[in-house]
Amino acid sequence: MEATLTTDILFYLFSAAILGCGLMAVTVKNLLHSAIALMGCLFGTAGLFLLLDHEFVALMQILVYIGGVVIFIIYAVLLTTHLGTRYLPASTLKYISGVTLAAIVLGLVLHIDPQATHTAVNPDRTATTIDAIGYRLLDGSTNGFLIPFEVISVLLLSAMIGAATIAKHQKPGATNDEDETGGSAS
Amino acid sequence: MIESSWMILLLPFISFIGGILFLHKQPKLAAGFSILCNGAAMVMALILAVGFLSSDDTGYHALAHTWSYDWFAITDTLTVSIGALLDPISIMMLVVITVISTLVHTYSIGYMENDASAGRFFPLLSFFVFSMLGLVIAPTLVQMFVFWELVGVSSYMLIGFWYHKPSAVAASKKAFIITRFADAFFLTGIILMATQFGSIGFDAINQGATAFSSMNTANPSFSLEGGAVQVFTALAAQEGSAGFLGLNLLSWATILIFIGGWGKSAMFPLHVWLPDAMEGPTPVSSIIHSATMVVAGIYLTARLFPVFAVAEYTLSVVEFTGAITALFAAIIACTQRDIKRILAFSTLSQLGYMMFSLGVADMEHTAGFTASMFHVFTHAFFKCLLFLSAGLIIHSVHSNDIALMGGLRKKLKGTYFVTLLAVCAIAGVPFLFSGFWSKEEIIMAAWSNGHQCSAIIGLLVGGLTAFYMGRYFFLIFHGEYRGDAHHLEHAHENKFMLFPMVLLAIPTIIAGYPMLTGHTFFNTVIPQATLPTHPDHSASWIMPVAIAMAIGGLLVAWLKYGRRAVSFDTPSTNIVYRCISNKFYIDECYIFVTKKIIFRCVAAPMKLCDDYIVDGIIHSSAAIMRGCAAVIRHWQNGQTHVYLGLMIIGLALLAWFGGAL
Amino acid sequence: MNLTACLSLSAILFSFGIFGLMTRRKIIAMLLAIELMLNAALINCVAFAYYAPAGADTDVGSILPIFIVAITSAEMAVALAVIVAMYRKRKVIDIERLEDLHD
Amino acid sequence: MDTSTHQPVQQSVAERLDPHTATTPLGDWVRELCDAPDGGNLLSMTINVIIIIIAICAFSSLTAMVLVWMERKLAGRFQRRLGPTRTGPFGLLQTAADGLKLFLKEGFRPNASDPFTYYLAPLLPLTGAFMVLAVIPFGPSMWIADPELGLIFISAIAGLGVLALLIGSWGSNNKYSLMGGLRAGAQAISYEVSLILCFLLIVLASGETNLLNIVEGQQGNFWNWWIIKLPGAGFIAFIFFIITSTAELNRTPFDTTEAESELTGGFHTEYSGIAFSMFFLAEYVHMFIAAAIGATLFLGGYNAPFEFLPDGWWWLMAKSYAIIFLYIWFRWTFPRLRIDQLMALEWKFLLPLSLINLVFAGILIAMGWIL
Repeated sequence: MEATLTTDILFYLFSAAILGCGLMAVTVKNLLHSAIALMGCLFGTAGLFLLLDHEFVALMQILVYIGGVVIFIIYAVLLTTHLGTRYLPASTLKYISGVTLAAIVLGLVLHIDPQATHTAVNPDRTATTIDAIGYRLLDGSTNGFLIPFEVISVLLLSAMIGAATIAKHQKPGATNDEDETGGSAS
Repeated sequence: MIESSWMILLLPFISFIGGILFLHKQPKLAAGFSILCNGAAMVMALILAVGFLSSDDTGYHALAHTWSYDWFAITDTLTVSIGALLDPISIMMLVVITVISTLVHTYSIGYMENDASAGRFFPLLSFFVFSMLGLVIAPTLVQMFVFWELVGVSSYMLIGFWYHKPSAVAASKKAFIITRFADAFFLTGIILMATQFGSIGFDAINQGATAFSSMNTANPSFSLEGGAVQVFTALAAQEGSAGFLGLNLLSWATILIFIGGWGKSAMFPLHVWLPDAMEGPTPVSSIIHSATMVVAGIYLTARLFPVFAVAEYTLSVVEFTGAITALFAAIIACTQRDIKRILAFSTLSQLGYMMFSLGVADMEHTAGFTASMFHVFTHAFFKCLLFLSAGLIIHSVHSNDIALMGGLRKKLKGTYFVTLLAVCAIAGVPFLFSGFWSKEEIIMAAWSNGHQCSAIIGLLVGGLTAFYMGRYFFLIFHGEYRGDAHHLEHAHENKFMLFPMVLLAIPTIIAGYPMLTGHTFFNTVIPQATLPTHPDHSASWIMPVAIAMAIGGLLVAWLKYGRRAVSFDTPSTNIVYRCISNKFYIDECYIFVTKKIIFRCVAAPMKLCDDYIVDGIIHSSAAIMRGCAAVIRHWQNGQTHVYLGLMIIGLALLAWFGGAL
Repeated sequence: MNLTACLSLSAILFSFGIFGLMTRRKIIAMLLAIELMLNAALINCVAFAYYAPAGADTDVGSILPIFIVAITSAEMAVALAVIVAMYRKRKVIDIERLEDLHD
Repeated sequence: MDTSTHQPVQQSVAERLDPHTATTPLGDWVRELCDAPDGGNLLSMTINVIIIIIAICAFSSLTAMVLVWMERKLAGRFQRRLGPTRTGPFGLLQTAADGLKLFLKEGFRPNASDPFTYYLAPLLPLTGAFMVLAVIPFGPSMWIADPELGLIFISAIAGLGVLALLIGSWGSNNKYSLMGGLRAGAQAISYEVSLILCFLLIVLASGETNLLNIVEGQQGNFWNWWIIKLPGAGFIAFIFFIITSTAELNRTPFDTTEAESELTGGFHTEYSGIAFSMFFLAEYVHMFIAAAIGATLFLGGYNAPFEFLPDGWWWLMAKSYAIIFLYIWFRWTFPRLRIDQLMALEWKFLLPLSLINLVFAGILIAMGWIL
């Protein structure tokens, strides 16, 4: 996409959304609110990806991150908290150390970032099509990503099975633990 | 068949693995499985032997077949390989081991009937068979050493099979330590052999040595190749060199190797472990400590015979050791009361026979070598039979002490009969029994090769053997029963135990006949060596004397123990008798040397050094580490936050020192 | 809009993530902060692909995020399952009160 | 492998539909106004956006009204009664009256609820609905956006619908709401898998993710529609699509989310007035969207059943309403499933069969066995 006034405005809008929501996500006390803020942040990122001509990644972001991960998080929030939950504030020491560390990282990265060359958009660039992605993923040669793709598939399957096993509600007869009442809906 | 000879090795190993992993809870299945595997191995070994017999080749080298597979290389020329060397003596040993192992496994069903840990017994027994077979077919010194040690381990495990008995544990440790002590010399000898003569393969060593000896004596008409050339060259270089302490390196190497066999075959004074090893189950004693494992030392000497023969003094050491042991053990055996110890000492004595028989041979007169192997063959069967019958007797009267037996011939008729055969065989009763022929050969060989002293010792020991075996036999089976009558009532012969004994009685008798008839079996299987040899007929007086000694020994035994009731109530006060019955106090000497001298004067200062210097260094370094850790440990407190913080600080430091900032 | 702006954006987002990880006590909130950091990484990935010089393999800019997203979702699924299981057992999702887990 | 009989639609929509020739009066007017032929101009974009927003709002409201009326009428017919008759001819104005009533009602929020989530939740479903409506091709030149990855876009946005239920149910601070929300979450996440597998089958068959291209690929007579063109597999996928979309819509027999008899209304128990009407509206818009997607993917979209008939948005409407009729029919004839039965249906029946069907379709396509 050509860098025009429109894209600049959109970029700053999205940036503001990302950073604002991001900040909310880490500062708001209520867990569900921060999850919603995270969702906003991810939506902003998806918009940014669209601006950067990565349609597929943007949709991936919405489909998996928002539609999957954030919903997982919200689900976990729903299962583990309720409106009356008291949120203990972090200690001042933690706040100070958090700010310091964040500043260190920011300083480090911002110090290194300007050293990136090739900051101009290649005039011949073409957006990556979904076909190209598909072919690259299924390409078994050294240029392709077949093995990582397969490994990821196995990883996802095993993670799914593992998650289901861990979260499975143990049958009352099969457990010697104390009585469990939470999370009846899974 | 040659190429599949590894199957013979594999079958007992399968039996071991399968038994130990899957069947240790089902003793009956384990027994069946073991017998199946060992029986199959026996069949294969017999097929192999028949194939050998029917082949047209004759003579020692023509029959040696080797296949091997490279394991690892030490230098460019010195490669350690594993494989099989099949020649007459290894085939003979294969047959002996597999036949005896199958029969002993069968016997053990009866013997271990009421033992809760029988499921562990059969796999371990199969493991021993595996190790022994591997030892026998080893084509190199290294493979032989590996299996040598495995044999030692399995012997250790089986002696200590009833590990809840302190005496069994002590005996197994004793056997293990003494044989390891000897094996240290063996390993040194192997290393010396490998470095000095550039070869560890029996083929190469023996060919080189044979060529060398024939060069010295007769026409050197050997064409050598490979490692044998190296050995030959090295031997030639050693010729006449002063060496170390008056012995050249070849003698050192061979004597060191021989010490390995010395320990394993329990030659005096390293014999002390063998009588104690009788703490193990009797089938173990019969297969390991009489028929097979203890002849490993003999086998090793026979294996390397050409090079031993070339080496100065080595065969003299062999002969001397063997003769002393034969006499020494026979004297002790006359006074023992433990049924298994008598047999153990008789084993020692017979091993001494085999050893000195090897010692009296040389490359020109190999009759002693042949006789020794012949005795290995015959002895295996009748000694195994004796042990099995002893096991049955112990099983029946619940005692090891012959003082508590007597008159058992009425109760244990089958045992009585087969034991009689075996006693006749070992005592050298003429013409009918195998032991007579092989012993005859040994004495004949010694005399005819000019070793008159050994021959006379052999004759003397023959008489002693007849005497103590007669004593053994009469005290057990004749006279009146002296033990607890309660046990006698329940005494019976288990058919699983009797059956292998009956089978063993057959070779006890016929194993010696082929020699008499000049059958090709012995011409082929017992190596006739490289040069033709005949016993010196001038020594024809030996046979009548030997017969007289045997009959006389038995007669004396009959007069003293068989004819009238014997009383064991009052211990003898005769100082010589006490000295002998206490085995010349050799064990006590050992204990004195180790406990009083080595422990106090060497080990105690070493312990002080260990405690204060070595441990001190370790402890102080640990203390320093602990001090450092006390500081750092708080950083690893399981808090994600702390980890993250440390990670970022580390990253920043890395960037700082890496010059990114 | 240029590369530096994108990278700065992602850097700031990343530092937010670190801040969140440091100050939050609830495990879920910490996971959330990790999500932010991963998101910053994705932005970097895509931005570099967009501003890549001629001849660069820009497909990777689309493929790498796929892998990141997939691994993240797998990780999240397991992590949240663990959290739910833990909550059932101990009724606590506060990391400071779960310190005894390392014993 | 013979692929010659099946080629993905090579000719792109942009070639067939030149934006300069295929125009609408409205678009012409806007372009004239802004004096810019493309959408790059900020003013033109703004006007476009405003027009689109108005159009979508109007369309959704109208659709919802029609559907509510239709549902009530059909429900009456299924139950052998008349349904609304009083307000307007055939009761047509009944929905409008109901809507008015809802708008005028007092907005009521429980005291212990969380205002942020409570008020955010009703806004989300309609947002999603509008976003999806934007990419549905109503006619050859009648669409708002035509993204290359339209189908993925739809699946991505469709997955978000459940967010509103989860947030709203938690924000209401009511146990029935929370139970409803959790059930809705589990149900939506589960059935989305099969739904996307149905989509994937169409992607596999047509080689396209662009909705317009998918529709164009089904031109010609009705046997070119994927439901028939892919023998067997297409029809099975369509049935699966109907089932899973019913579940995604939380309609009976999959309405465990609301389940009046168990949860007194599920996630929207605590909602009233305009907030409730937003949920209500979104539900019916979603129903239309689901039907429209089904029609687009399986029934040829705006294509006429026979070549000699003119294509146009009316065909899409007709097909969509046919599917909507199916949804309503299901609602008033099937009993509700229990939540465990519902989960079992998805994980033990639909998902494996969808996968098998996908493989089956793949074989059909690879062998060229399509009509």
